[in-house]
Amino acid sequence: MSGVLSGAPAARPARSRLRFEGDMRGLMALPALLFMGIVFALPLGLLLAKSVQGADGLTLNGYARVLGDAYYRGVIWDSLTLAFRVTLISLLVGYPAAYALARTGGVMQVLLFSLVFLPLTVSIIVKTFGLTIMFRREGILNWLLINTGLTDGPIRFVFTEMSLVIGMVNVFLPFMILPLYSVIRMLDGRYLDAAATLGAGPFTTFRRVVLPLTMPGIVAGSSIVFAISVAAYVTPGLLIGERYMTMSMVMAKAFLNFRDYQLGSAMACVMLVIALSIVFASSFLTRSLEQRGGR
Amino acid sequence: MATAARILSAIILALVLIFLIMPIAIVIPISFSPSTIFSFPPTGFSLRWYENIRNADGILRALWLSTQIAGLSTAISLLLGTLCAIAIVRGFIPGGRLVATFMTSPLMIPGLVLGIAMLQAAREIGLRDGYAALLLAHVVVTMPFIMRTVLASLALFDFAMVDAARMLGCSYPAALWRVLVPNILPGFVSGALFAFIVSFDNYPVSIFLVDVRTKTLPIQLLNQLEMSPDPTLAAVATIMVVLTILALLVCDRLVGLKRMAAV
Amino acid sequence: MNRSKISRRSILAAAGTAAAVTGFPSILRAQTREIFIGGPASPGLTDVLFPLIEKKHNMKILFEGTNSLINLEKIRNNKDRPTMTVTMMDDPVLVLAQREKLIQKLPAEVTTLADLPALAKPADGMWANWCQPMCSASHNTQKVKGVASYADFWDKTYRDGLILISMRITQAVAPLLAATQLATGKPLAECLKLADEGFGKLRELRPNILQVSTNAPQAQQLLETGECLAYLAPDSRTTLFRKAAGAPVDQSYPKEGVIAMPAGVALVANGPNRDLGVTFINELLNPETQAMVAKTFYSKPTNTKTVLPAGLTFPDMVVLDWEYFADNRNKWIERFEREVAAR
Amino acid sequence: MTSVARPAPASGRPPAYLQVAQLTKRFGSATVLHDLNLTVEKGEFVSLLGPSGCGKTTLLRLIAGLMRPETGRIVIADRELTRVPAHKRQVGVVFQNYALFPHLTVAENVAFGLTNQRRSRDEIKRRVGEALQLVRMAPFADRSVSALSGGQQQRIAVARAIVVEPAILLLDEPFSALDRKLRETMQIELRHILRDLGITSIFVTHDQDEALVMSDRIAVMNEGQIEHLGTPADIYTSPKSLFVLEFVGLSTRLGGTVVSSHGGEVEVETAFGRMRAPAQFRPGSPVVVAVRPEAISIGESEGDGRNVVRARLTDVVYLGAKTQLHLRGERSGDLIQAEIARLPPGGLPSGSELALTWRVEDTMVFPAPASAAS
Repeated sequence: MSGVLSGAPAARPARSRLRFEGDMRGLMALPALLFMGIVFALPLGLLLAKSVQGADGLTLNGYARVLGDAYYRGVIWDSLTLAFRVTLISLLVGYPAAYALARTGGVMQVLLFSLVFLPLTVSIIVKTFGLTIMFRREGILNWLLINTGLTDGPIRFVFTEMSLVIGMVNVFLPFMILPLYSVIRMLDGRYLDAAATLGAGPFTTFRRVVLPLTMPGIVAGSSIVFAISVAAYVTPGLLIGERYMTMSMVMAKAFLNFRDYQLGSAMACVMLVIALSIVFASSFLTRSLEQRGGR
Repeated sequence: MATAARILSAIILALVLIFLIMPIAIVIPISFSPSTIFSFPPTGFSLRWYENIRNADGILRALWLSTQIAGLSTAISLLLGTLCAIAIVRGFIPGGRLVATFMTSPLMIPGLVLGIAMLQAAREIGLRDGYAALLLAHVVVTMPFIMRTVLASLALFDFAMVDAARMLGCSYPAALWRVLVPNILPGFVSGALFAFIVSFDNYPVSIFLVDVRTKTLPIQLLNQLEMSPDPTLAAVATIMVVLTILALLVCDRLVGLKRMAAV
Repeated sequence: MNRSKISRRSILAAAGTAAAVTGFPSILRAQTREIFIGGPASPGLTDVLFPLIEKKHNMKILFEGTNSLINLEKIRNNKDRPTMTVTMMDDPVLVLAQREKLIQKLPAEVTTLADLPALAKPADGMWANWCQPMCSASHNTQKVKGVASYADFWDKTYRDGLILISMRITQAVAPLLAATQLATGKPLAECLKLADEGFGKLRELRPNILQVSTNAPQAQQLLETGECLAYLAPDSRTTLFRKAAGAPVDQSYPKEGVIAMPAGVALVANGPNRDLGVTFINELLNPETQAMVAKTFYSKPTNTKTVLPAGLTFPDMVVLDWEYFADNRNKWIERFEREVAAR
Repeated sequence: MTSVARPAPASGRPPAYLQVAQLTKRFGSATVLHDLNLTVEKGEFVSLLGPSGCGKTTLLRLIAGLMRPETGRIVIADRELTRVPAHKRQVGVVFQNYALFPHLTVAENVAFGLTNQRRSRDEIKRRVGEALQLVRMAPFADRSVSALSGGQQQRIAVARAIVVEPAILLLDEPFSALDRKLRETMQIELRHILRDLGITSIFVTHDQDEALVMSDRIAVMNEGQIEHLGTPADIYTSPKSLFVLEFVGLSTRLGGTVVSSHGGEVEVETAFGRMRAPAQFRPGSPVVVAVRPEAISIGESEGDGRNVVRARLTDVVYLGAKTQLHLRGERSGDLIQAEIARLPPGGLPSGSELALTWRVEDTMVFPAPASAAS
């Protein structure tokens, strides 16, 4: 799962001379490209083209409305920082979890792996219902806090920014753990031994050996969690509603309530550009790290 | 210190698993609650919400439809995506990295935008069949997940094996089938599981494409919830969890979860 | 090893057979006596009302319960060849549908229209209101002992205790008008045209707002469990239905008044099976059905000849100019999001 | 295209077993093979030797059918293969990293080609057994291939390729993944097996020693062309070009200009003085004079028929069976390498001036490379 979003395989770039094998195998990509071109790119392109359609000819008015409005700039900023926070926490929590998961063996690993996988199969609606039940004033979280004496009275968790972030981490964490897990799994224990015999302390070993080697997994997991968090629509709607507006919610309003395709499409384009640049940046990052790491 | 780190990461893993499972685990007892509200902990035991499912028209049909759409769209993505991924990895086409990004880009589009775009395009070309429209859209939704796992698996695959099989008398397609497919099967399975789940749980794209005869499970569930906001939903969720565990067991039988976990 | 191989094979074989036997859903279906209706997903429709009409008129109702705006989007995209015969939506959305010529005027064959007051036949009978659910607020009976006035909600006892429905949803008119009433002191009935003056007061409600929700079931769940004290505002269709099911919730009747939600029914322009649609609407509006509607949907019937079932009463309700609402809604959504909902 | 002549058999001689004629292969704008011709006789072991990028692997893949040429033809045993897809060519290949199938056992790997030929179960079993016997891997039949060592994997790869009795066997640097010691044993073992079976083989390598040890004939390739096709001895003793000389074995090379030419002998003016060599060049031509280190003797008299240089000894490298001397010319600073069987009694002090001589017959002359000439 390394090089995930960056697409082209990181491990072994195809030898360029193979590119021109004088047969028709390039056609293998054709069905998928045609399909995605017609079913995905074309309809989306037509919709997004409306971002520059004005009453009379082409206009950048839609972008002016999105980027020129402090409120919408705030929404974009909020969406990005939310996705960033979710990604960062998922990484910080997911990395050690994936590490421990990869280091267990046998039946235990299969069991734990299934436990990471299971939540993915439960509808997001059900999960948010479960989360709100946990977060209630009389919920488990408050019960724990009060009984351990950390707080005197119940704290409000539901529909706070904190519960939004925690909830989104809950929903998207498996998308971080699984790519990390597959990369850490391939990590050869001998590297660690070698580092240890060279006198490196555990922290140095981690920073100089483990971290660079698992970087493809970090970038893959982070870029996918970031992409799906920033585009998420149902999840933040259920976790906090309109008190924390995201780009997706603005698009929903523009397309459904206002039928203002210029606004909605402009917002969608802004988001696509941001997401794509992050993906390209991460793919670039992986590549340069791999070249530096000599792998 | 190293041991400390190991213990710490094991503790974090345990906490993470509790955290991931908790919201689901809470919903399960509620499904057996006699109360009409989502009260936790439940105050008794009853199967009334399960009986309610049997009465709730359409949930089973929706479950079957979602299974079909998820299964078929995953299969189509798998076929098209794998062929495309091979062409990318082998450099049969120029601009492989760009093509790969294109194939994974539906991930970055909010489902709602995709849904509206596809609804309009479908009507534009006269496609009115809900089943077909859903299927096409779900192939788009599942494609990124297939692409990412298959590309990663192919990166670790030695294509000389395909050449070797050809030299031993297999045509190119036969060589792919007999050598490439068995060797990246774990990647296929985990990619397919991801894709299946993403399709199965898709709400924002489907909502624009479902019609009265073809309603997928998430749509039907939300519908059900709006028509009777009671723990029937919890009962359905519990059944889904049980079905998932069964599916995981089947996967274990088919390929072995251990191999699956390998990618 | 061997054993597992065998079982793998048998599972595959079983799966293959299952797929072959069940196959795809048959596309051929009886085309007669089927009518496709789009409308809100509301308790009582598919489980009580429709089976009755289906039985009486030997028809099959295919119902798609979804958000009005998504419903409208689909009607719009199917304009060239509509599949839907009847649509059930709130008046402000029907106003939009009418402007885009997506619905057609109810024909004279809908004889029961004669018994409806003019207010229940907007735009010269382009559509009809088949009932008027009450919209004010809904509260948790274990935490709140009745609501005397909308002003109560501004009290600090409701801190973090209110869920407001999103302005994108029609029922959000209730808190907006309540705020306007408190701000201007004018009767609720006059407040719609003054609603811009209500935003300041609505803003003051912010410390009490737990959430601005677009997901009604989730809000309902929080209200029922007491996490939230009051919910502004689901209408009586949901609240009283849930009350009857045993949930600790009740409709609030503040002294300022209760707003009549306009549940409309219309014929889709050029829809198929028009005569079935006419039969359906006629049936929906006739006094006997209306009595049943009143009981099932906890909503005031619109047919004046209806005899209310014993024990069922409805207060006088404020009827709004939904055309005006439709014209101003986008502006209010924008103001609501920026001034009230925003952190 | 139509003008491509059938590789005409020389009158009286039967056509060669493998004929590659006028083969050209381009990758985009880069031409990797230019109009290449090669013939191989039945049962021969021919090496394609050359630096990486010279086109040897491309030639192998063209013969295998894994690539298609722009022009030219490939004929094996009178069968025109140019348009035949890879899987119908009956060509066996041993790949660089063996490309064994990890999802199959050793025996299943070897049986792979036979099952494609729809052989009977008994026949497959018998032939797989024989092939494994041949490569001394019979006890490993049911092992997983990933559990094998590099040398064992290579044996399996060979068994898998030869069990189908291919018309020709292609080997793509099959020893590159093995360590030196194992490589040497495997080279000899493989050579024996192939010779016993009489399989015609083409072997790609960039290792000159490997090529010299194993081959009946060697084709030294450079920039998409075969510069010299000949027996190992031929290649070593009379390389056809400076490139072949440099690529195979050590040599001392001195630049110079032809001053006179008569009777099949030239005289060349170099920084070390005049030298004679058996060759024909126009006087004035810029040339390179070369000599193999083992042809050089030390301190012998400047008799007739010998070329002489004087140089100062800089290094003595003891290599066991022989000793290598590194010397530097007094005036020019050119480096000279010589090899002697044993050091003279008393040794050779570093810095001492020596007279080096070699026979005129051992002197080779090549046209100077274009860059040096200008």
